[in-house]
Parts: sequence; C-alpha cells; structure tokens
Amino acid sequence: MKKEGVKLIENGKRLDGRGLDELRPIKMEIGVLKRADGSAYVEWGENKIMAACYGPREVHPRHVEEPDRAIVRVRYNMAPFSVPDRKRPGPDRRSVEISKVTKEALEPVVLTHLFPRTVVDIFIEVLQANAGTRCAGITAAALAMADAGIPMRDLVASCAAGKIDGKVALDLMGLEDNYGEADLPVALAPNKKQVTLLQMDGNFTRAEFEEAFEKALGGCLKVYEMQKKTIRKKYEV
Amino acid sequence: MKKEGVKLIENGKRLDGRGLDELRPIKMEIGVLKRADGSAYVEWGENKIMAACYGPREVHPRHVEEPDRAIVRVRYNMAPFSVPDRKRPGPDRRSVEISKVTKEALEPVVLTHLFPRTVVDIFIEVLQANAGTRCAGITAAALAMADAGIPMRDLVASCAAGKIDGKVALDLMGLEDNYGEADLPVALAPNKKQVTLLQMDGNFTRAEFEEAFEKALGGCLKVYEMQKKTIRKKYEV
Amino acid sequence: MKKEGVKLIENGKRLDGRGLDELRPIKMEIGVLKRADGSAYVEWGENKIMAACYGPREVHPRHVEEPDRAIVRVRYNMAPFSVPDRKRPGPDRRSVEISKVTKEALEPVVLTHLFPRTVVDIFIEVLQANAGTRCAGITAAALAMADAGIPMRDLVASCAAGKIDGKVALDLMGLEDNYGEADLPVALAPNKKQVTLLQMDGNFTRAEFEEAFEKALGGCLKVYEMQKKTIRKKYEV
Amino acid sequence: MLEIIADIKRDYIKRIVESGKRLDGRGPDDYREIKIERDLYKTAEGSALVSIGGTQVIAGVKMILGEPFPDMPNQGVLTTSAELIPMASPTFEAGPPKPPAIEVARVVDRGIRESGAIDTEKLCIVEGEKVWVVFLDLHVLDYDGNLFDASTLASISALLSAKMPKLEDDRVIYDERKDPLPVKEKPISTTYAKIGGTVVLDPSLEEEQVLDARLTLATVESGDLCAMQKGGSGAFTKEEVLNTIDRGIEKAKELRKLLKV
Amino acid sequence: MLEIIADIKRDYIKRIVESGKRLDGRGPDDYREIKIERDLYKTAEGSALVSIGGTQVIAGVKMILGEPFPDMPNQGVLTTSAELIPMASPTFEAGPPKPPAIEVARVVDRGIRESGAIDTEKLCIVEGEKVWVVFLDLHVLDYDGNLFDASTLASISALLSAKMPKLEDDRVIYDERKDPLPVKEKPISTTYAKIGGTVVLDPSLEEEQVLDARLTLATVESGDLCAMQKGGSGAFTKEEVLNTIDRGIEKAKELRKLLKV
Amino acid sequence: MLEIIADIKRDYIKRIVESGKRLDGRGPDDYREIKIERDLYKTAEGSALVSIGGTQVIAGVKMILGEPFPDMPNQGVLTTSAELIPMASPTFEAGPPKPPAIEVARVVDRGIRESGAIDTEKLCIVEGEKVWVVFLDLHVLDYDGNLFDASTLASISALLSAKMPKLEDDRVIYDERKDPLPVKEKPISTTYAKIGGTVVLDPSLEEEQVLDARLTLATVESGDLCAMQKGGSGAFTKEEVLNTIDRGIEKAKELRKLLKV
Repeated sequence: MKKEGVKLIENGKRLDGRGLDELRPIKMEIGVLKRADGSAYVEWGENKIMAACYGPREVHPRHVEEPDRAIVRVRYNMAPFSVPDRKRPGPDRRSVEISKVTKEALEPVVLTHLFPRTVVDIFIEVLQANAGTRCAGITAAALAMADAGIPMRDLVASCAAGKIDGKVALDLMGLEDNYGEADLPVALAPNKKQVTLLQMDGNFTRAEFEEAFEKALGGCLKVYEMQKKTIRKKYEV
Repeated sequence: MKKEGVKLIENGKRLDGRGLDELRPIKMEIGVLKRADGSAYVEWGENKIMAACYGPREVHPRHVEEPDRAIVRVRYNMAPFSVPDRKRPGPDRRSVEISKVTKEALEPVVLTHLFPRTVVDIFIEVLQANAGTRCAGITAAALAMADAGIPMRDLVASCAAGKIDGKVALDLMGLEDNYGEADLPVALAPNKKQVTLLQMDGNFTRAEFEEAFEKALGGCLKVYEMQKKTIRKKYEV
Repeated sequence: MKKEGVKLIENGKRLDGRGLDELRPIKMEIGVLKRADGSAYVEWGENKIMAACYGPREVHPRHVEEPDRAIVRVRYNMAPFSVPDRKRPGPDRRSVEISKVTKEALEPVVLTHLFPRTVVDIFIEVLQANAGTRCAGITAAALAMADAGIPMRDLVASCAAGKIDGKVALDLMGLEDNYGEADLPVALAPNKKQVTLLQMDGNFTRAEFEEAFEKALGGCLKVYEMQKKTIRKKYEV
Repeated sequence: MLEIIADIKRDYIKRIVESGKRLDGRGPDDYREIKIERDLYKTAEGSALVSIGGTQVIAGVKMILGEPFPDMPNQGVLTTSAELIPMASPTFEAGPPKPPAIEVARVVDRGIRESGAIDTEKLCIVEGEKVWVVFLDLHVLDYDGNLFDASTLASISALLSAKMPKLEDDRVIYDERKDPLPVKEKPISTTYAKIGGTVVLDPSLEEEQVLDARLTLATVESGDLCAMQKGGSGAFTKEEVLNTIDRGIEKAKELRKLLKV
Repeated sequence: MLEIIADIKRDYIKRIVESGKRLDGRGPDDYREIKIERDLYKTAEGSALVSIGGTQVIAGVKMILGEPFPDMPNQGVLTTSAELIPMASPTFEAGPPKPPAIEVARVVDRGIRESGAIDTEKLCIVEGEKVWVVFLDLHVLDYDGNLFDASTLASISALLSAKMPKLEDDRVIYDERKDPLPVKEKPISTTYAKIGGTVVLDPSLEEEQVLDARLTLATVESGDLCAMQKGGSGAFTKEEVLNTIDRGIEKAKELRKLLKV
Repeated sequence: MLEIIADIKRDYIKRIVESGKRLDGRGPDDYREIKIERDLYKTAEGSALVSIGGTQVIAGVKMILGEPFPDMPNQGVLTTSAELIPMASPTFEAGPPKPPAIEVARVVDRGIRESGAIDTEKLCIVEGEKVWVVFLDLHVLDYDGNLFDASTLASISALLSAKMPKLEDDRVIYDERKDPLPVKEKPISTTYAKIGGTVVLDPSLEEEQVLDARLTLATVESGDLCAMQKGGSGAFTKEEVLNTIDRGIEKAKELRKLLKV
C-alpha cells in the first residue's frame, strides 16, 4: 500500500500547503434531501459525501429485529464515478468492512433501548473520494442522524492521523495516503471522550502511535465544533 | 443499432417478398402444455414462442401480495439456442425490461379486483427469435391467459411497425430490424381501443410516427382476429 | 475423464502396493468439534474429511419444514486448498450433486417421523482430496450423526469399486480414478443390506458391474466394522 | 385503514388533476423547478447533478480503454447503468438493479443511442481492437417522481461537460483531460402521466403513485422522435398518444434551452 | 387436511403398483407414449423436442470457438446445462439452477461423455489453442415425470441432428452449416422407480411424488453400462439393483430403435 | 423467557470479569490453550491448523501464476479470504462471505501486508507480466471465540510452512515443491475484549457474546504496530486504548515464541 520515493513534506509544509496539524477545508450542510428523514452533505478536502438517515422505522426482513432495542444498519457505498478508475456498482469487500466499522462507530451513541423492534438505517454515498472517506462519512452520518431527530446521547466526530516522511500528521489526503507510512482513522463521541472507531495500518512505534492518536482525537474535536455549528445554523431563523 | 448499406425494399417488395403492409405468416395454438393452467404456442415468421399462465394462485413470497387485487407477474425468457450467438441462461437487462413492459401491456385487461391476494403468473419462452418476439410473446400470453380462464375485460393483441429504406412498414423481421431505421412495437386491447404497450427506438418524424402507429394498430387488429379464431376453435367440437 | 497409457497394475499390485481387493488405510475419530452436536474426522488414504451434524433443530427458512417429519440437509464442500488447483470458494455443480446424493444416501436411516418440523443439518468439509471423497464423506457424516445422537435405524457405510487396466478393483485412489475405466461409489445401510447410494460412470459390462458392485458392498461392510469400533471406543472408559 | 386513506388520497389527486389543476399548483404542461449543476466531480470525466422539484439525479461519465463490438469495429461503446440507491427513497432497496432501475437506464440509453448523441466513431482508437468505452452512471439521490426526464437531462448535461482523458502509450492519464467528448445531438426526454382522463407533464411522486399510465418520449433538435416508452398498468387511447406527442415535441424545445450555458 | 389426502393418494398409488398395475393402465415395463421431433429451431446447430407422456423437453445444441482444457489439448469441450423453467411446473422457480436441475444436467452429461458419444477429437481445430465448444442446453417445457429419460433422448437426438457451422478465418458463420456433428455412440437412459416393493419403468409425475427410490441407467449399443444414478430418500436391495439393470439393458434396445429415422 | 436468561447470563459474566476473574478460571492476560499443527495438507503449498481453546482455524496457502497489479509491476500478489462455514457454529450460514468473515479476512490481510511479512518482490517472475499469486484461505472449523488471533496465527504459520511449487516452462508442478515461500516478518495479533469496565485478553465465545467493544492489534518483531481494529457496539476511553496496546505488545512477544519450532 505504501510506497517510497515521493517527498511529502518540504520546509515543514505538506504538498497542499498545510502544516502537520492542519485539517483540510471542511464544509457541512444538513437537510439536503427531501425523502430521507435526515440528511447531510460534507465536503472534506476533495471528498464529497452525502449521508442520509431513515428511522426509527419497521425492520425488513422481520427476523433481524431485536425485541429490546433498535438495530442500526449502515451502507457505505462509492459512486462509480467517485474514483479515477471507475468502481463497479455494488459492495466490494472494502465497503462491506467500512460499513461494519462505521455502524460500530455510530451505534454507541444511539439510545437504541428507547425504540425496540425498529431500525435506524444510515446510507453514506461517496460522490468524490480522496482519502479519509470513512471519517467524512461517519461525520456526515452523525449529522444526518441528528437531522432525523434520532435520540442520541452524543454526536460522533471522526478524523484520521497518519505518518508521512517519518512524521506524524493530521488528516492525510490522497497522495499522502498512497505514499505515507501509516494511517489511523479514529471516531470520538466527544462528551464522554469515547473512542468508537479505531483502525490502523502501516507502521507506528508505540510513541508514534500515541502522538498520532492524540492528534486524531484533537481533529475529532475540531470536527465536532463544526458539526455543532452546522446543526445550530439549521435552527437559527 | 441501425446500419446503412443494405437494400431492404426492391420493386415495392421486401426481402421476404412481403408488401409494406403485410404481416409475416402467423400460426397460433392453445392448450399445448399439460401442467400450466393455460398455454399457447405462436409461430410468427421465424419466431417460435411458448407462453404459459398459472393462476390466480397464492402469492410467494407472501409480502408482495395486494389486499385488494391480484398481481400480475411476467417472465420473458430466451432459450439459449433461440439466437445464433448462444444466450447465457438467466435474465439480462433486455429481458427484464421486456418482462416489465409486457406485464404492463397485459395487466390493463385483467379483472384483478375479482381475486385479491393472488397472482397471475405468465411465462414466455422464446424458442427461436427473429425480431418481434415481444409482440409475439404478448399475443401468446393473452391466449394463454384466456386458455387459463383468467377473468379479462378484453384480449390483448400486439404488433410492430417500423421504418425501412425511409418507408414505414408493418412487422419488421430480423434483417429489417438490424438494418432499418426505426421500430415501434404496440399492443392493443381492441374492444375499447386501448393502447397498452408503446415503445419506440430509431428515428421518426411526427408524420412518420403517426403513419407507423396507425399501421401497427391495424396489425394488432389482424392479430386479434386470429386470436379469436384460435380460441373459438378450442370450443368447437 | 478416463485416459489411456498409464499402467495401473503391475505383478498383481497397484501403484500404492495394494491388491485388487484392498482398501486404503482408514482412520476415524468422533467428537472432534466443540460447537457441533456431533462430529467426525476421517482419513481415508490421502483424503482428509471433517463432518459435523447439527440437529434435530428448528428449520430456517420456516417454509421448508415438513409437518410430519424432520428434513435432512447436506452440504458437501471442498476447502480451497484441498486440491492442487485451488478451488474457488462456494458450491460448484459437482458439489451440489454430491450434496444431493449424499443426503439421499443418509436419509433412509434417519427416523425422521420422530421429530417433525425440524432439520438435521450435515456439513462435510473436504480438507484434502484424493478420489473417493463422497464415500469418505458419507462414512464420516454417518459417524457425526451417531455422535450427535440422531435417532437412526442403522448406520451408513460407503465405499467404491472401479475398473483399472481392465480389472475390477476396490476403492480407487487419485491416479486410478484419473486413468481408470469406471467408478462405482456405493453406500450401504448394513443391517437390512439396503443400498442407499449408487452412482456409476465409465464402462462396465453387465458381468463387470456385478463383480464391482459385490466388491463395493464388501468394502462397505469393512468400513462399517471400523465405524462401529470408533463409536464403541467413545463409550469405553 | 391505511388503504382507505390511500384510496381517498388517490381520488383526491385524480379529482384535482381532472379539474385542470395540480396539488402543487402547477398547470398540466408545467415542470417543477429544474436546476442543472455541471462538472461537479473531478474524479469523473464529466458529471451533472439535475434536480426537478425534489428529485435529484447525478450522472457521471467515466471512460476506459476497451474492445469494440465485433459488428461495430470502428465505434466506441456506451454503457448506461442506473442505481436507485436506498438513500433516495424508503422503498428502494440495496442490491442488484431491479426492473425500475433497469428500465430507466435502458430508456435513457435508448434516447442517447438512437439520437446519435455521441459520435462513437470518434471514440475508435484502433479499428477492431481498441476503442473508448464510455460508462454513463446514473445515481439517484432523492426520488420525488419523474426519474426519466431528470436522468436524461443529467446524462446529456454530463456528456456535454465531459473531457476525454489523455492517452499515453495505452495508459489512460485521468489527471490530464483536454478534448471534449464528441457530442453531436442533444436528446430531450419529456414524461407525461395519465391520471383519470387527464394527461399531465412531469408527474410528482404523489402523482406517480396514482397514475394510470405513463408516456416518455425523447426528441432530437429537429423535433423528430428517437425513443418512446409507455409504462404503468393502464392504457392510452390513440388520440391521447398523438396529442401527448405533440405536447412533448413542443415542450422539448423549451427544455433544450436549459442546456445552453 | 391436504396432508391426509396426500397420504391417502400415496397409499392408493402404492397399492395399485404393488398389484402389478398402474394408474394409467401401463404395465411395469411400459413407457408412456414417446414422440421425438428433430431440428425444430434454425437458430440452433441441432435440436430436438421429446415428449414422454405429458413431459416435454427441448435439447438445443449451440457451438462456439473456445480453448481446450489444458489436460486434453486435442479435444473439443462439451457443456451440458438444464433449466427447469417455471413454465413447466407450479413447483419450479426462476433463478439459478437448483439441485434437481443440476442433477439432470450432470447425469445426462455423464451418459454422453462416458459413452464417448461425441468424437471430441474431431472438434479440435488447433491443438492446445482452439477447439469447438458444444453447448447442450436442456429446456424443460412441461414436467410430468421422468426428466432423465426425456432429457437424454432429446440430447442424443439433438446431437444426431446437429450440423457444424462454417468456419471462415476464425469467424463462425452460423447461417451456413454443412458437416454433421461427429457422433459415434448413442447412449440411452432408462429410469425405474421403486414404489413400495415394486420397481416400475418411466415413473409419471404422480408416481415420482410417492416413489421410495429411483434408479437411472445409461447403456451403449453393445449393452454395456456407461452411467448410473440412484435417487430418492429410500433404498434398493442388491437384488433389486441387479434385476433392474437387466430390465434396463433390455428396454434400451427397444428405445434405441426410435433414434433411427 | 430466553431473553431473561440471556440478560442474567450477561450480568453474571460481567460481574465475574469485573471482579478480575473469568468463567474458565483464566486471568485477564491469559490465552486459552494454543495448539499449532503445520503442513497438514499435501494439496496445499503450506497449511496450519491452529486451535485456541475450542476455536479451530485452518489456514491454507495455494499459489498460482498471475499478473501483477499495474502499479506494482515487480511484486507478487496476496489474496486473503475467510470462510465461516456453517460447520463451525449454529449461527453461521452458507453463502457468500458476510461482514464478519470479510472483516476477519481483511484484518488478517492487513497484518500480513502492512508488516511486509511476505517478500513480494521475490514472487515476481517477469516484471509487469508474470508473478506468483498467493491465496491465503482461512477455513474456520469450530468457532469458540477470538477468530482474529487464531486466524493470524494460522496464517503466519501456514506461510512459514509453505514451499513454492516448481515452475517449468510456465507450467506449475504442484507435486514438486522446494524453496520456502520468502517470509521476512512475523506479525502477531492479540485481541482484547472490554466487558463492563474491564479489558481481558482472548475472549471466549461467551465473553464475545457480552462484550462492549473489542480491540485487535497486530505487532511485528520490533514491537512496532502494523494493524489495529476496534469492533463492537461500545467504545473505549483513550486510556483503555493506550493501556491495552501496552499489554498487547508484551503479550505478542510470548506468542511469537510459539512460531519457533
């Protein structure tokens, strides 16, 4: 996955001019779809992500419902035109895994015991991808859930940190992900500081991991502030 | 789809000797299968089509049944050996679309409100294909439904018209379909002159369209006469 | 399937040193899995087979259950690494057929009327294959069923005979199967001498068939003795 | 109970439409508001997001190298797919395309193909061996009725916005795009719904749910017809068909102006 | 209630069969009426429609160019498939072939393959590179019992009627067919059902529904056996097997005469 | 009723774990008994059967010739799959891999890939054209918890036992294997379960059924981390994560000794 030979940091700046602790530009909007119960659109660097939430609603097929709580389902999907090499429609193994960890990143904040025998369905569509789609997707999905009025004990904000040219850096973009040495996507439920997503690949020493982990958690908190502002704006008249 | 360079009309006659308003030879037979509730076999030029009807019967899976009416389902299928280049078994996109428009061509005449929570299943098998299989299939299916005793307010007869060498012509056969300029398959419930199928591809001016449409409707009426004769013959002793 | 040009018998001995009526070495063990209700592991020459039995248990999906008896289901599966040319995961046509005949080889001995509306599920996994996996699988499956305590009127033992270099021989191994002239797998419920599996391919005269059939039945009886010993050993303390 | 409400609603919509009005106040030949945004996604060779009222459809164009069909050795290949993703409606399910998605893709494809919208001969690189394959992917984000017109409009807009990637020794360089995709015709689709005895343009979702029959026609700039598709469990009379076609040919002229930006 | 009726019917059929008679008046070694129509479909290289009583099966032969298997570089390839289309029975469902369809295809295939019916070496065009691939497709139109024998009879009839398409510079010209497909053996399948203690030929649908076990054998012209398959949830005794085989070998001789036309 | 029992059991297990004990008497950093058997199947290039307590996983290595990925023309290819066959648990179903199987395969794959366990450059035969493709198939026979660690241990053991088949004029001779597969790193996976407020190593099936969250980490010989995966519907605090990682790095050293035989 990781390759050598490309210089990713020059004079303390990254290829897109960012410092090591800087996020890419992020835009958020909610309530962008008519049919869905809640929706959000997030642009995060060159990522463009739409998320929708339906529910709580009846479960089909019936036999997967739970008698004492709601279930949460997530479908992460990439549009065929969202990557340079066209993606064949339908789930591949990568998107199945991301759907699973995204579900497990969001479920901890949902008050599922309030609406048994129902489902909260979350759909994430990647329209343009450039590294970090799972973090942007989780962030958008949390907004869509809030927009839908799903009873939640907290929001979820997500951000990654990684390692490029031997240094720990926040929020890798496409080229950095391709030629960097490690990536660590994290999701945080900020109120109780709960880590709900944690994945890693590449190579970190114990110390580098801790540094990257702290950085990613810091990124989550910045993302969280933007989420709150976005939600508040909706209720301003 | 359409190509140039082949002469399809010479001295007012088409490649198979027909005039512009002539149908290919058509043979019809009903009650040809033992297990089906109704069945029909139609030879239409070089098309050989079998249709069967089962129902009204219980719906599986249960959740697609309708509380106030019967549903109609159609499966149009080509046998692997029905075309020069062997067709892989199973539905392709073309046969899924033909199944859908065929269903919508037949459903308007079925008295679905008389038998709620049931299904009328129609199966069309193309055994040899040579342009016009959907019209022949609809025609055969209507016979199979009549043979099965499905309560219907009317029959459905189907026929196409097209454009070859710049002229509007009835009932294109294979070569004409390949090298012609337009095709317009139509289905008609003759009693109330209801158009239940209408598709078109190619190029028609507004005037050509009207001419072709009239021709196709005329073809439907001829087919309808043959259908009635076929059904009557069954009850002659 | 069968090819010429390889000498399979020399001085009355087969390539692996066996005589014409000799079985390959067979090892059997039961109760080898924790989760399954019953299980068995069989090594038969170079075949290594695991079988598991679950049941009688509730049927999913519900609509396939039978109101007056248990159903028996069998899944015969080859691990990807069980053959020199990696097998793609998932059922192919061969394993679907073997699953079906295996089910029909085992079902005659199950007292299905004692536990209506349930299922006995049998899973056979081929971990290393070298001709004769269906016979080894049936033999292992019968042991797993016994281990699970499924009420049975008899065991089922299975063995094949074939034709190599023009001679009838017991229990063909891989090379013999590839270059031999016929193969006849048989399963026997020994108490009432009931033949529950019978397949054949290749070329047998009527007389050769009878000789091979007798040989295969004799092989079943030897396998049956080993099965009984294996079960008994479990209850020795 | 739910069914009784549905019946009442059905009757209500029918009565309104038959009285010459519509639920949202439109006239029988009015579209809902139409918006077209072009070239939104850098990863695509071309793209457009079209909304008609609450319906939102993205069309994305991707190009790869491939082989021509044996019977058309000197022509590029067009492949159209549509996904009715479950985001877009509570009734859409994940999984392989179902008949409605396949119908939309095939009707859009027919309009583009039969009108000769793409100059496929210009997509030939080596005759009989190597051509451009154009994937046109329709991604329905929000479904509020009339997918046919929104999808065709998004498709032709995306094709018009598409730039061909650079080709270097048989490698496609997606980062460098220059020449526009050769588009030589602009098919426009107009869709009518028959509700009771009345035929109205651009059915909303609520109108679609009660319609008897649907007629979609695609026309080219000359006003000629290039594709047509009837849908729904009801029927049209001959006169309704002819009359609807006249209305559609007129309306397409208006709609075509939206493409000129 | 339905089950009680089913039980009564089962007992009734068993009693009749055990008394040496059958529901439709046949003897234990009688086939129902057999009809063979050959070469019905111009689009196929060969075809046959066989009916045995109410059962109707079409076999169609199609040929394409392909590669040989690596371990048989000088031999053509045979691929046999069966579709139990939902037209043929209220119990058949659409979708990928289920175990009964796969079993029919594989047993028919085995009979043809193991008898050496097709001279596959004559289907080699360039050793190791290019051979004819023969698709044998079984299309069951009406299912009234005993698919095995009807399918094998249709298959061998279709193969005997097949003509090879012309080959011109690696292009297959399906319109021009001349040489017959090289067929050198005619396997015949006979199927017996064990009902109670009795074994009868050619089970009808009703007999299949109550049978304990089934035995199909395929024989070649010399009377040798080339394939066999037991089915059903019951069992045979050794003597029943041997006795049934003798009956099948005799019966196949009769049946083989139907192929000479 | 069943649910009440489940709730009681859940509470019971949580109370035990939070008191520093476990149902089977282990301490919080104890594995159940681990057994590794290597090179069991002659048909595989390499194989291992690993059991951790009642969990049994086979890893099998098969190699074929294939093409490299365009962006890595001089490297062999690794493909990891996992099958949770229905033999292994009453809750596993036949069919294409479901999310849990895909997750196991991807996490194992990530550990092997990111640690550089296989020297993929040595699997290149002709740059850009021909390389060895290594299939690593995980076959779960018995599921009693902690598939991640059993699967990674089986995988690396199978890779270490693998011998490359002989290559003769582009034909793979599977009967003759000689050189070992080039393995240059040995990733070890350790999995922890958070149950109530406590984090314990190697969850058994019963513990998995009640866990709040799961953390799997893969480390290399230097103690560096190469892969990590959180699972489960609950969450970790930052401190729990850091503390668990320290425990996992230590434990991996112990586990790595099992590979030296």
